[in-house]
Amino acid sequence: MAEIMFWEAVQRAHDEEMANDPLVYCMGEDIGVAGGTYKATKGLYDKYGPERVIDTPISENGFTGLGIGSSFLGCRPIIEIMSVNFAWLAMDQLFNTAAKVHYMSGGQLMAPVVVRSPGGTAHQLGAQHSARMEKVFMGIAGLRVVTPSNPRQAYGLLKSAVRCNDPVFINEHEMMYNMKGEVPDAEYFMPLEGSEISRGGKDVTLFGYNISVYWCQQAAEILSRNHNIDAEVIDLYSLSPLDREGIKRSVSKTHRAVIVEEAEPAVGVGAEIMAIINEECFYELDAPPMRVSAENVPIPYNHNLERAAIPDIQNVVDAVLKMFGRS
Amino acid sequence: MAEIMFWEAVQRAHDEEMANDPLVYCMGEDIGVAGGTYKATKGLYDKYGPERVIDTPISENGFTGLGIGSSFLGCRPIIEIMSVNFAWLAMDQLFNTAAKVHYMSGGQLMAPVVVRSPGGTAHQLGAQHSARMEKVFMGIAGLRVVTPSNPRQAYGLLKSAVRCNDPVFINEHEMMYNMKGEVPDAEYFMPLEGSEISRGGKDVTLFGYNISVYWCQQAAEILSRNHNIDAEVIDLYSLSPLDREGIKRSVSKTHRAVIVEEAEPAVGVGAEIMAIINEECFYELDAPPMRVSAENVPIPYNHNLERAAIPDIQNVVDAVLKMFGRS
Amino acid sequence: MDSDLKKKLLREMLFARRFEERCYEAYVERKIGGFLHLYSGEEACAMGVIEAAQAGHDYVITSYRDHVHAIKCGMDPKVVMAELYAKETGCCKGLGGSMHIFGVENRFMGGYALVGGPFPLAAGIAKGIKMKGGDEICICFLGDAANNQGTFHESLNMAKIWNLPVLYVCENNLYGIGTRIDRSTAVVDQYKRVSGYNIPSEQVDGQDVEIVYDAAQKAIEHVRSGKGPYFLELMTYRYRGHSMSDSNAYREKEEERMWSKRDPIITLLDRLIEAGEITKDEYKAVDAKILAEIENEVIRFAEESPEPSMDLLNKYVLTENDSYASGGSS
Amino acid sequence: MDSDLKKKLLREMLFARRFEERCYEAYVERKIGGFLHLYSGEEACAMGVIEAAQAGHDYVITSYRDHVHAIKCGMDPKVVMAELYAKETGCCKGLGGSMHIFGVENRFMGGYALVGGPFPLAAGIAKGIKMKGGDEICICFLGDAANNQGTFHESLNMAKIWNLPVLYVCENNLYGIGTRIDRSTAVVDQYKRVSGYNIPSEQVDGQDVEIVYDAAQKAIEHVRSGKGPYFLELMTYRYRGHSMSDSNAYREKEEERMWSKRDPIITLLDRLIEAGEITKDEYKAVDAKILAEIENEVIRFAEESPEPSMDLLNKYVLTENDSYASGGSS
Ligand SMILES: Cc1ncc(C[n+]2csc(CCOP(=O)(O)OP(=O)(O)O)c2C)c(N)n1
Ligand SMILES: Cc1ncc(C[n+]2csc(CCOP(=O)(O)OP(=O)(O)O)c2C)c(N)n1
Ligand SMILES: [Mg+2]
Ligand SMILES: [Mg+2]
Repeated sequence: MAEIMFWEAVQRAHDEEMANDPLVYCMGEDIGVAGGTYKATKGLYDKYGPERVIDTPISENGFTGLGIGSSFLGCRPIIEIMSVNFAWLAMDQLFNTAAKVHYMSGGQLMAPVVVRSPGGTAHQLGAQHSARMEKVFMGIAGLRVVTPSNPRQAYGLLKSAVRCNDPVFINEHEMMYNMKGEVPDAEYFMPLEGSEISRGGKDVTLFGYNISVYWCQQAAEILSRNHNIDAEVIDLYSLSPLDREGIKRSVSKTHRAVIVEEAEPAVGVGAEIMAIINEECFYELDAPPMRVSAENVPIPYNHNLERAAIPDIQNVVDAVLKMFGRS
Repeated sequence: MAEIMFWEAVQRAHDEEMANDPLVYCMGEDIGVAGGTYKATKGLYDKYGPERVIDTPISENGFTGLGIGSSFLGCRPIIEIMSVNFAWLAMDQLFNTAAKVHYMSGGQLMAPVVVRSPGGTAHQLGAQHSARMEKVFMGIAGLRVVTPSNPRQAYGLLKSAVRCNDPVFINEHEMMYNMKGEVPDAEYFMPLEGSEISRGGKDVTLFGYNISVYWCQQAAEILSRNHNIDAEVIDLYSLSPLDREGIKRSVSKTHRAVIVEEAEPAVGVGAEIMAIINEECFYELDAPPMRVSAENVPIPYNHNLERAAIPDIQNVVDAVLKMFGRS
Repeated sequence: MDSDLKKKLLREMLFARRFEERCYEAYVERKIGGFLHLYSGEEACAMGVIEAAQAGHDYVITSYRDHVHAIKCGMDPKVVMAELYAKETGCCKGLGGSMHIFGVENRFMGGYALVGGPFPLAAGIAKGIKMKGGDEICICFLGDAANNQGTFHESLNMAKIWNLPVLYVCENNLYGIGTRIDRSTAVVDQYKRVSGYNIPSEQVDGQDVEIVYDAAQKAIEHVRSGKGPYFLELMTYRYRGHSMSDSNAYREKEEERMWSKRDPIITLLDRLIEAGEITKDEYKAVDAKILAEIENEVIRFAEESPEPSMDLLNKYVLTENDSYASGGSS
Repeated sequence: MDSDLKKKLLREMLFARRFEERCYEAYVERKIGGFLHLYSGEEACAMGVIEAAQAGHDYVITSYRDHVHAIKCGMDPKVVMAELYAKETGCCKGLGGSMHIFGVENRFMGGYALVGGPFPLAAGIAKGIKMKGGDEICICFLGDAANNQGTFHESLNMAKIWNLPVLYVCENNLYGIGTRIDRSTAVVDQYKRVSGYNIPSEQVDGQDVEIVYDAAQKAIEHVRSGKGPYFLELMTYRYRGHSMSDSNAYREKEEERMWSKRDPIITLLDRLIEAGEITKDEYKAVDAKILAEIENEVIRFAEESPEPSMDLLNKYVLTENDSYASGGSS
C-alpha cells in the first residue's frame, strides 16, 4: 500500500484503464502535451499518443457531446472539464443527451462517459472560478455523481466509473490534488454507490463529502478531545444515488445529524440529506438536524472574505455544540 | 377585474412595460413575427417593431448573453427561452455572468434581465422536452426565481421583474398558458419575495408552487370534503429567496407539512422546504414532513407512463392520509 | 443512375410521403401525441443521401424530423409507427416518441429534440469509428437554422482538426419554425459558412433525388477515403407547418406554390414517364399498394400492439445490475 | 501619426509593461492572489486600438488578461493595483480580483474569466448603444483560442444580422494556455473565419502600435458610421506563461526569441530614436519616472489601503432595498 498524491491516483486510474481497453481515451483542454492543469493525465500523451490523449479546443459543449457520441459505439471517454465553472457550458449535452439517451431509446443506447471536473473554492480564484456545483449534477435522473475525498477513492471510483455503463460525473476539488493518501497496490474497483464510515462515533453524525469530510474529521477530533462528544463521520462519496440506508443507519445510532457542505445551502446536499433523514428516521432524532453551508454569495476575491464565505472546522464544531446546547 | 388567460396576462405585462420604458425590449425564438409559441408576445412585433421585439437565431447562450450585456447599459430585456430544456445552453451566461456581475464588480454593474421560460411535463413531449428545472435556478446566489401559478401572478411578477434591478428567472409552465384567472384592471406590481396563502387551514400545510398549487388546492378540497382534514395551501411563488417566515408561520400553526413538486425529488424544492422546516420550527412538527415528487426518471413519451412519472392530486391526498395514519 | 434504382427511389419516396401523411391523420385522431414534425416535401434529401451510403453499415443521426431517415436506414416502418403510437412494440418501447426514433441495429443513432445536439454526437460517432478502425462513416442530417447553434461551430472545427469521417448534411428548407433564414442568419448559403473550418462543401438542389444522390456519392467517397469531414447543403422545402402545432401562416403562398412545382416525387415520376420507364397506371398501382401496406400492416400493427408495461417506468434510468456500480464483481 | 502621439504611446506601453512586471513581483511576494495573467509583449494591441477609439466614451470589454485595457480606458492604475491587492480601495472593493477589473465610469465593462463569455456581452452592449441612440461603439478584445467557443459563432452572427456597433479585436498570440493554435483550430488565420458571418475583417501586425492604430482607425470608422460589426486580428505574442501558474514549457525557445525581437516598445523606441525624436537618455528618464510612480504611488497606495470590511460579504448579491423585489413602493 503506497502513499501517493491525489493527482497520482487519478493518473494511475487513467493509465491502467487505458492500458486495459483500447477504447478508453481521455480528452480535455491542455490535458495532452501539457499533462493537465492538475497533472491528472501526466505522461499519458507520450504513452498513448494524440488519438487517445486529446487536447481539445475550448469548446466544452462540443467535446462533451463528442465524447458522448463516441460512447454510443463502445468508446469509454474520460472527459476533463478544466474547472466545474465551465461545465455550465456542457450541461446541455450532459443532461439532455447523456442522462436521457438510455431511457429515451428504450434501452438501445448507453452513454458510458466519465466526466471529471474540479470544483470548489481554492485560493482567491474569484466569483467565476469558485463554483461548487455538485448539487446541480445530483438533481438529474440518469446520471451518477461521485466525489472522492482521498486518493484511494479517487483511484477506485475512476476505475469503476470507466467500466460502468452509465454516465458518471466525478466531482473533484482544486485544493485536493496534492493531498496524500494510501492506495492499494493491487487493482481496486470501488462501488459507485454507498458511503463510508470515516470515523465511528455514537453521539452525533457528521455527514461530509469531498473536502468537507476533512472538516468533519477534524471537528470530530476537537469534539472528542475538548468536549467529550463522540462524533461519527460519514463520507458520502456517492452523491447520486445517495446511500439512504447508510444515512438511516448512522442517524438511528447517534440520533443527531450535522451535514457539512462547501456550497450555498439552497437546494443542496444538506437539504437532501435532511429530507432523507426526515423520511427515513424522523422519530430517531433527538434534535433537529443542522446544515453547515457556505454563505449565499458568489465567492469574493479577497482572502478574508473568501474564507468567511465558506465553512471551516470551527463552524462544524460550533454547530455541534449548539445542537448539544453548549453554546 | 377581468378574467383573462395566463398568456394574455404575460402579454399585457410585456405591453405595459414596453410602453412605459423605451429601453424595455423582448427577445427569443419566434416571439416576433409569429407572436411566440405560447402567444406571450402576441401583437407586440407590429406595435413596437423589430428593434424591440426580436426574433433570434437558435443561439440560446448567445442571445441570453446579449441581453445581459445590454442590461449593463440600462436596457431591460425580457428574454424568452422557448422551453426550459433549452436553458441548459444558456446557463453559462445566466449563472457565470448575470448572477455574479453585480457582486464581482463591487456593485458597479447590474444585470436587470428577465428570463422567462416554460418548463414542466406537458402532453407527451418526451424526455428532452419535459424538464422541470426550477431547482437548478434556485441554487445559485445572485439570481431571483419566481414562478407564477395564475394569471394575476404572471402579470404582477413579470411587471416587477422588469423593474427590479436584479436578474430574475420566471419559471412558467407549458400547460398553464390557457388557464383563466382574474387580473386587476389597474396596474399591479407583485413583490418578488414572499408567499401567498392560497387556502387557509389548520390541520396540515400543503406547499405548492406553479402547477402544483392546483394539485394542492384540489387535494385540500377532497381532504376537507371526504376526510374532515382542513388543509392550508401555501403558494410559494418566490422560489429564491424562499419565504422562510411564511413557511414557519404556517407549519407552526398546522404542525404538519407536505410539499408537492412536479420534479424529481433529489435536491429539489421539497428538500429545501423540509430543511427550512427543520431549521425554523422542528419542534412544532407533529409528524415528519413529506414530499410528493416525480419519479426519478426522464419523462417517458407514452401517456400512461408519463402520467405515472409525475405526481397528481391523488398522490397528495394519499400522502396526507398516510401522515394522519389513515391509510 | 439506372432505371431500377430510380424506380426504387420513387417507390421509397412515395412510401415516405404516404407514411408521413398517415401520421398526420393519426395525430389528428389523437393516436399520436407530443410534437410531430413531418418530412413531406423533403424526401429526396434523406433518400438520395442514404441511398448513396451503405444503409445499416454507415451511421446516421438527425433531429426530431426523423421518421424517414430511420426507415431508409432499414428500420421496419411498423416499429416506427408503433413508437409514434407509444406502444410496447415501438422501437423505443413507447419511451421515445416521434422526436426520438432509435434503431441502433440499423445504425440509426437517433432523433434528438434539441436543435444542434447531434452535431457533436455525430463527430463523436465518427471518432468512435476511427478508434475501432472501421470503414463506416457517420452522416448527420440537420436543418438550416440549427447551424446557428454554438455546437455547429465547435463540432465542425473538431471534425476537421481530428480528421473525422463525418458527413454533415444540411437540409436547408429556408425556415427555422416561423423564422425565415435571412432573418436569422448572416450568410444564407450554408455551404459558404464552412470555409471557416476548411471543410469542403457543396450546395445542390435537394428536390431532385438524382442530383442529391450524385452529390452524396462524391461527398461520401471523400469522407470514406479518410480525407475528413464534408458538408453538403441540400436546398429543400417542407410542405407542412414546422410541427403539427404550427399554423404555417408566415409563408407566402407564392413561395409555397413555387416549391410545390418542384416536388421531388413528381419530378422523378415525370422523368421516368418521359423516358418510358414507368406508366401512370403502374405508378398508381404502386401507390395503391403502398397505401394498403401502410393501412393493413403498419397502422394495424401499431393499433393492435399492446401498451407498454408500467414496469418500464423505472427501467432504463441507469443500467440494471451494473457490477461496477454496485461494487459486486469486478 | 504625429510625434507627440508616438511618444505618448511609447510612454503608455512602457508603463503597462512596468505595471505588469511589478504585478509579477507582487504575486511572487504573495501580495496578489488567485490567477494572474500578464499582458507583457502584447501592449501595442490594447494601446493602438483604444487610442484610435474614444477612451471613456466607447465601451471596452475583455477577458481575464485585463489590467492594461482597464488602464488605457482611463482607470487609475492605483485602483487597479489595489484591486489586485484585494483592498477596499480597489475598483471592485477587493471582490473582483485580477480577472475581474471593472471601471464602469470609464466605460471599461470588465474582465471576465470564462473564455468566450464577453462575445455576446459585447454584442449586447452594442445593442444597448443602439437602443439609446448614442454614437459610441463597443470594443471586445479576446484571444485566439476563445474563438472556438460556440459564443463566438452565435455572437458574430447576431452582431451582423442586427447591424450592431461592435468591434471584435482578436489578440492572436498563437496559444490558448499550452495549446498552439494549429492544434486547436482548423483555420489558423482568424480573420478568415468571419467570412461565415459576412463581417469585414483584417489581419495586421500587432507588435507595431502604428500599424495597429491605423487599422483600428479604419475599423472604428466603419463601426461608428453604422455599417455594423468589424473584426480585427492582431498578431502578437505573450512573453510570460499563460498565467503565473503556467511553466511556459511548451514553447520553442526559437519562437520566443523571434518574437522578442519584435517587441512593441523597442520597435517604437528604435523608430523614434532613428527619427531623432527621442534620445536614449530621455527614454531612460521616462522609464525611471514610471518605475518611481509605480513604486511610490501605485504600489504604495495598494499596500497602504485597508482590507475591505467584512460587511461586504453579503452586500452585492442582490441589489439592496429594491422596491419591486420587496413589493414596497412602486
Ligand atoms: C436548443 C433548441 N432551441 C430551440 C428549439 C426549438 N426548435 C425546435 S425546431 C426549431 C427550428 C429548427 O429549424 P431547422 O434547424 O432549420 O430545422 P427544420 O425544422 O427546418 O427541419 C426550433 C427553434 C429546440 N428544439 N432546441
Ligand atoms: C469556458 C472556459 N473554458 C476554459 C477556460 C480555461 N482557460 C482560461 S484561458 C484559456 C486559454 C485562452 O486562450 P486565448 O483565448 O487565446 O487567450 P490568451 O490567454 O491567449 O490571451 C483557457 C483554456 C476558461 N477560462 N473558460
Ligand atoms: Mg429549416
Ligand atoms: Mg491566445
